[in-house]
Amino acid sequence: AAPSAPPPSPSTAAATPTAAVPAKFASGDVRISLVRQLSSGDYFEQWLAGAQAEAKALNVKLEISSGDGNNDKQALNLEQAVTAKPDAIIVDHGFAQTVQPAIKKAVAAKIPLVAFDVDPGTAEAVTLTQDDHQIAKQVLGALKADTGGSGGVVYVYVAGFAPLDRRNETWEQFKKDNPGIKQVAQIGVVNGSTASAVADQAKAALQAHPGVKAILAPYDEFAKGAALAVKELGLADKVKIYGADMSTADIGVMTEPNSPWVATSATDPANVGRVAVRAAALLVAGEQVDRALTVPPSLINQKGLRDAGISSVEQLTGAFPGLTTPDVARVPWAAS
Amino acid sequence: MSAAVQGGSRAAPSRRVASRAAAVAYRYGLLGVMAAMIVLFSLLRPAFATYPNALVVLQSVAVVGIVALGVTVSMTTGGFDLSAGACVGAVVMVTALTMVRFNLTGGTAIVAGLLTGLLVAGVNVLLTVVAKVPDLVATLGTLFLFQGLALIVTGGQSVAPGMTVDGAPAPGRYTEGFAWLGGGTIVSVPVPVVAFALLAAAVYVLLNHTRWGRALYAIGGNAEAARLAGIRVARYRALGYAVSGVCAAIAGILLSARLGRGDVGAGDPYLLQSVAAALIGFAVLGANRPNALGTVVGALFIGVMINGLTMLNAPYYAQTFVQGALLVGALVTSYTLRRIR
Amino acid sequence: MSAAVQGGSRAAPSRRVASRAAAVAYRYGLLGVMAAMIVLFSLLRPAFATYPNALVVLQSVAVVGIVALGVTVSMTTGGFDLSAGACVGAVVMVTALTMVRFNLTGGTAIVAGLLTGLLVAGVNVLLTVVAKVPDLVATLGTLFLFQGLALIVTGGQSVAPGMTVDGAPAPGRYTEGFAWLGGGTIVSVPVPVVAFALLAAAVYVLLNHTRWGRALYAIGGNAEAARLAGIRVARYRALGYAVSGVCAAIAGILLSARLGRGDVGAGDPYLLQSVAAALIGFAVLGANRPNALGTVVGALFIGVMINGLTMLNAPYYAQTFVQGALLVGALVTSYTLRRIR
Amino acid sequence: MTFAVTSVSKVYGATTALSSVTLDLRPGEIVGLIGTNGAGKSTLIKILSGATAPSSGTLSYEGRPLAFGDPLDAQEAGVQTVHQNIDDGVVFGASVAENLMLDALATGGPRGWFLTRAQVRAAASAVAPGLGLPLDAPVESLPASARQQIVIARALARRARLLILDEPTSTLSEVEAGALAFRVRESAAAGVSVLYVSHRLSEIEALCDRVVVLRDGELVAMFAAPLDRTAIVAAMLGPAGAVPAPREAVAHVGREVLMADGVRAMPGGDAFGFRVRAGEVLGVTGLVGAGKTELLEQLGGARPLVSGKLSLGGAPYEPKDPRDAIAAGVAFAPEERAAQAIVPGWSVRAHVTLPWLRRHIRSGLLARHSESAAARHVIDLFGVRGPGPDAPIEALSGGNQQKVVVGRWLAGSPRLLVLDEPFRGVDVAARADIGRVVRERARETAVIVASSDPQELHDLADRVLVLHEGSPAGELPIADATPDRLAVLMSGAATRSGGRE
Ligand SMILES: Nc1ncnc2c1ncn2[C@@H]1O[C@H](COP(=O)(O)OP(=O)(O)OP(=O)(O)O)[C@@H](O)[C@H]1O
Ligand SMILES: Nc1ncnc2c1ncn2[C@@H]1O[C@H](COP(=O)(O)OP(=O)(O)OP(=O)(O)O)[C@@H](O)[C@H]1O
Ligand SMILES: [Mg+2]
Ligand SMILES: [Mg+2]
Repeated sequence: AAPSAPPPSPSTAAATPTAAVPAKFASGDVRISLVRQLSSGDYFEQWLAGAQAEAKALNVKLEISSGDGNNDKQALNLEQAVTAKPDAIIVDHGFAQTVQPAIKKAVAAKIPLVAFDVDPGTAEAVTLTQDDHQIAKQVLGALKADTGGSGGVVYVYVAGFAPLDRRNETWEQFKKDNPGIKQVAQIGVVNGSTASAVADQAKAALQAHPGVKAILAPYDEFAKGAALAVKELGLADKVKIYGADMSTADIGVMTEPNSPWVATSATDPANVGRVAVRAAALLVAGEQVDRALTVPPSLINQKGLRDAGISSVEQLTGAFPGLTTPDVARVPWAAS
Repeated sequence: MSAAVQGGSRAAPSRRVASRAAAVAYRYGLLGVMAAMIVLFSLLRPAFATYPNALVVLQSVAVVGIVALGVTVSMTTGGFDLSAGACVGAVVMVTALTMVRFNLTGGTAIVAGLLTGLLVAGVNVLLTVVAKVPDLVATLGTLFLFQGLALIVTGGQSVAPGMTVDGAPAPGRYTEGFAWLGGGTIVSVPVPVVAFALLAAAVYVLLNHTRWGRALYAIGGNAEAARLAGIRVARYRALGYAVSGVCAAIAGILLSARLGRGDVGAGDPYLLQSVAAALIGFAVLGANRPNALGTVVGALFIGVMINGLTMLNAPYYAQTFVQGALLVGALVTSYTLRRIR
Repeated sequence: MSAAVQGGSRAAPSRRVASRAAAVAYRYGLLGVMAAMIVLFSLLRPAFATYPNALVVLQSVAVVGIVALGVTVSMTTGGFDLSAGACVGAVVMVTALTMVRFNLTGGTAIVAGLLTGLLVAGVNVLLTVVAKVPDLVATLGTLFLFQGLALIVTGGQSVAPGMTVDGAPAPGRYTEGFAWLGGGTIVSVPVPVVAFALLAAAVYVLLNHTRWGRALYAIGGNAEAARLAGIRVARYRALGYAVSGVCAAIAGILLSARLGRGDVGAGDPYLLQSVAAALIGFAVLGANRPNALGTVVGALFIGVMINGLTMLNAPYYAQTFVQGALLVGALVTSYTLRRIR
Repeated sequence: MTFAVTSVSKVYGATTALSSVTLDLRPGEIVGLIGTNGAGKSTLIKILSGATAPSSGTLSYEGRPLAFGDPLDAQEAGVQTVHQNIDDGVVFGASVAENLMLDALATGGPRGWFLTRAQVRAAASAVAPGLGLPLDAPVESLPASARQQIVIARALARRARLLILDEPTSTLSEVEAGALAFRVRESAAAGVSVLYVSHRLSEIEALCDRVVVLRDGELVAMFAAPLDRTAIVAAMLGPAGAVPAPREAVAHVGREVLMADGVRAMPGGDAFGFRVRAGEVLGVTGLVGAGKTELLEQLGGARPLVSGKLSLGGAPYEPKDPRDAIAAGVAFAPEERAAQAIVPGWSVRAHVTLPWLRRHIRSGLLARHSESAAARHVIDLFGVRGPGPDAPIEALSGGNQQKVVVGRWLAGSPRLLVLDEPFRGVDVAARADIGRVVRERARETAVIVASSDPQELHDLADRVLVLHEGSPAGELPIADATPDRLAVLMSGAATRSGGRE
């Protein structure tokens, strides 16, 4: 994966502004609080990079806090954000029951709110989701096609993370619908070093179940760990990996010679981050925003990446225009 | 030292002043750094020094603080409760299961949570006091055991109202009374803060003004001397772990109420944080041993800093570093001055 | 007590046999449990007892084991290096930055990584030996400091080849030689396993057969007695932290090579795991103190269990519990039998 | 009203520490318990006080059996004990007041569970009236003798039926020992049974109504007052034991080894100088707190020099730490065994070789056979009795531990040997052994010995330097050091009239 390709030009259909910049945005006084559940991992980092880029473009100050996986901390961060009275709040992931009391306070304080991938429990807030069921469905479609609908699969999953739980629902349904596909083992760890811990477990599972055809790892840290395991055991021709999510590093792993990771389904996290900030900005400006925004995923496979010589997310969004969604929460006064 | 000798008696008065100053700085060093932080934040962000924000800070340290108070008591006897975080996690799961899965009342959930805390304490006591396994090793075993147990009772799933159990939605939900423990207020003060204050006072009195507290410290200082003096060492060590277990259980109940669900791994962050608060507390008021006041200050120290830095819009990834730097600074001042004194 | 008195001298021979058996069980208790585990897993899953799988197990414990060896050395002097995990994390980031961001060679990255380890050790020594801050508190400060530093140098981002730096893709990538450290083999044995074996042997010899090891243990046993016997306590305590820092750095380099990227928080899990391995090691061969062999066994104990349980398809959420239960069982046997002896 | 010990035995692994001891302790009687190091005295006391359980045998009070094995049970039966290892009696990190209160914490005072600091202080000063100890100071800041006083005060303050004192005077000076003897007689007069262990035969003679002699764990003899010292020593040592030989005269005094000029024992004291030659033994004495330990620690590099200059064999001697001192050929055996010399859990062998590890290196690694040989050498030289070089040092009796930690310094053939209270808890025979070896060694080595016991100095020293409150109070050749003259110098009465030449 030679990263020497020239930086790709933004591939979005450049739209011209259709409205004047609101005064508040022009003066740079807009503050938006971003309250995150997690911040580490490629997905969350790229999401943030997108959100920050959009905030810069819109001349908005983004105040970021992260619960670092501690959900109570996220709720407290949200309460603190409410006391600091920003112009809008974005809640990025989190558990509904945990953040809803604080979201109520925000609504009571008349602070506009965008909830990404979490149920805000109120009609006042705008919800933004990436379609996790669709992500799982797409990648499982690829798995079914490659395996011919039968064979042993090692599944990587840890409960308690909302997107993973949703993807898991699709997998459970898929198993019922496709009795030929057998889950021979389930593994999973989430910690600061998820990839290497998953690799160790995947190796044990692959040793115990030599006939396995595929690993379903619907989270890129899982997929990277699984890829490491397959590579270290030298099973790349026999075992294929079906993942989810996408980052520049993930593209590197997928396009490596002999990489077992053949397909992934993803949204562009940076794009989702941009959409979240745009929606919040629209709320601040008092513009009309759909109450429920969705960013659809795309299926990306190894062959496509290799054929197009893609080595970064920027190039990827050029090749898959569907990954960029400029029409979702378009800001009329900016060129996005 | 040699300077002191040459100085002879003439230098004595000025040396005494210096050493008194050092003693003061030592006793109040960490408190001073905290006060400076508060003043600085207030000047930079007027919103910092407001009553609502003070409550946010207090609320952010309440749960950690309660766990840390328990850890402090277990430390007085020379023990060390690594299992406190796992206990918090187990209690969160147990309370959630009680209400959501078994559809029982909030009161029952509280009782179940406290019993879980005592169970953890019981295992610790069995290991350390009865089987004489060293404290760190024993409580590490308990940590894995209860971290594992919290996962097993729910099959590794989080427990949320409306979750599917054997194909049907779970019958129960968090009761309002229980949820009040996490989100309610008493005269505008959040319930967890009130609980923290009460427990802090109780632990302070226990450790500093009762026979039991002195016996606990005596065991920590020299268990053999305490035994030969007729102090029932085993019982007091058990008491230490029981207090730690109960505190962790209370923290778990409050956390569960705040989360509104039984979150797998909810207790994990509390081990390091509570130990940190208790250890920072060593340096408060020159105690150099586990103490209730110090632990409260230790917890507040971290809470104030994180809150203030967030308000100043310091990037979240810089906060850990600043926390480390301030902590190291405060420690170096405290302990270096201690020697000068 | 009264039973023993009544038993009198008649019971002596049989009691002696029993106590010898207990002594054997105590010495070999944990090893026995591990052997039993291996036999059981091999019977249930023939794939378990194969050479490739043995390598898988060894590779899964190599990084943790190396960190744990360092922690063990720091423990011998009565210290306790809580910062080892943070050091691993910082080294992962530094090596990744060196190659990816600054486009330097793998050799430079290794040197930078080792220097980072020594820097962590230096801060620990400054705090504990020079400023006389208690070990736990001091290394906790270092933990925050370097956890924070690892975040700050990259602005909270992971470092991966091809990442965007100031709008352009980062120039460098992991060199092949460096990647070989994580994925390569020497006569079919993975490099990290070879490194673990060499370091384990080195630490074993250091602690058990050199005067430095003897001095380290003497300081841990009674620092004042060691000082009066002519041991330069400060230097040896510094040595302990230096070994710990270097081990953590080596572990960080191997982890970085294996991951092929600098992951934020990559080191975090290694604190608890390495401390666990070192503490379990106390119970091995009746040492009841930090020791190299015990630490290796402690690391393998966990590795074998996780590998075997995964092979048996035990759900991931049951593994922590089984780990806890086995650990508690082994500890209770070991320490209870120790007293009977 | 008697405590009866009936055929009590105690077995530790292969060692029989006590075998079938039977003994009555009657009210108002002071019984001396003596025996050589490792005879089983402390073991018997640990059993009586509930610190350990006997392997067989019974204890009874007024004919009722007692089931000891728990210190609190023993206390409730009226047994108060001062154990040999005083650090088993105090809690470091706690204040003096809290230490004085320790038993009250166990049983609950009359004041219930709530205790303010003022209450603790009040209760503490009731325990230790007139001791003049700083109640709020941390106990570890006090010297060993003051800690011993605390432990004794606690035992005396509680209503006892049986008072047990295991070598209570080993850290005390004569004055304090005299005060203790007074209070012990007072207790006995009030009807308390007293069991008293000491290696100082003069104390035993002066205090005890009856003496019980233990040898190899067996009760071998019992003497009633008036006591005959020779008979007691003969019983202690047994048929094979040799009566200690009288001290030899100095054979030959060599070159000056240590020259000290302008040194001070303590920062506040007067400066002074002294010389020690090879082949002579300089004794240092003084009351508790006179500064003996401070002076010796400076010589041993354990404490920075307060002032002045030292030179060793003509070259300047400026040790920054004990390592420097050892490298310069100075061996320093510190005063407090438990706190300053013993590494818990370590074998006798490792204790012997700790200061000399470099000598046991063969091809880069420590050689066990060489270490074992060194350990066996010390064991043979001083007649250390116990389970052997590989046993943990805790398995040795207190006196035998002392022989190991003092003896290891003699193994190094130093130029200057600095011994602080080397005879603490050592029996008469062993004292003679150590004295003999030290005097033999003194042919090439200069020796400085601090002791508060004039008898010990007489057995060993050639000259005596007397300190008083950190200042020199006089120096006498041993022949002139009569108890009366020493007492005058130690009390400081002679300082003003210039007793020093
Ligand atoms: N914990 C133990 N393990 C093994 N042997 C022991 C233990 N404690 C004491 N002993 C042995 O028991 C014997 C008696 O010891 P004890 O301490 O009673 O002697 P003592 O008469 O008090 O001697 P001293 O005058 O030196 O204090 C000694 O041989 C000693 O080695
Ligand atoms: N009873 C006491 N209470 C408080 N401080 C004391 C007491 N006795 C001695 N000290 C202090 O201890 C220091 C001298 O102790 P040092 O150990 O040098 O005396 P020493 O002559 O060696 O006496 P010892 O016979 O106890 O060994 C002095 O600073 C003195 O103030
Ligand atoms: Mg004794
Ligand atoms: Mg002294």
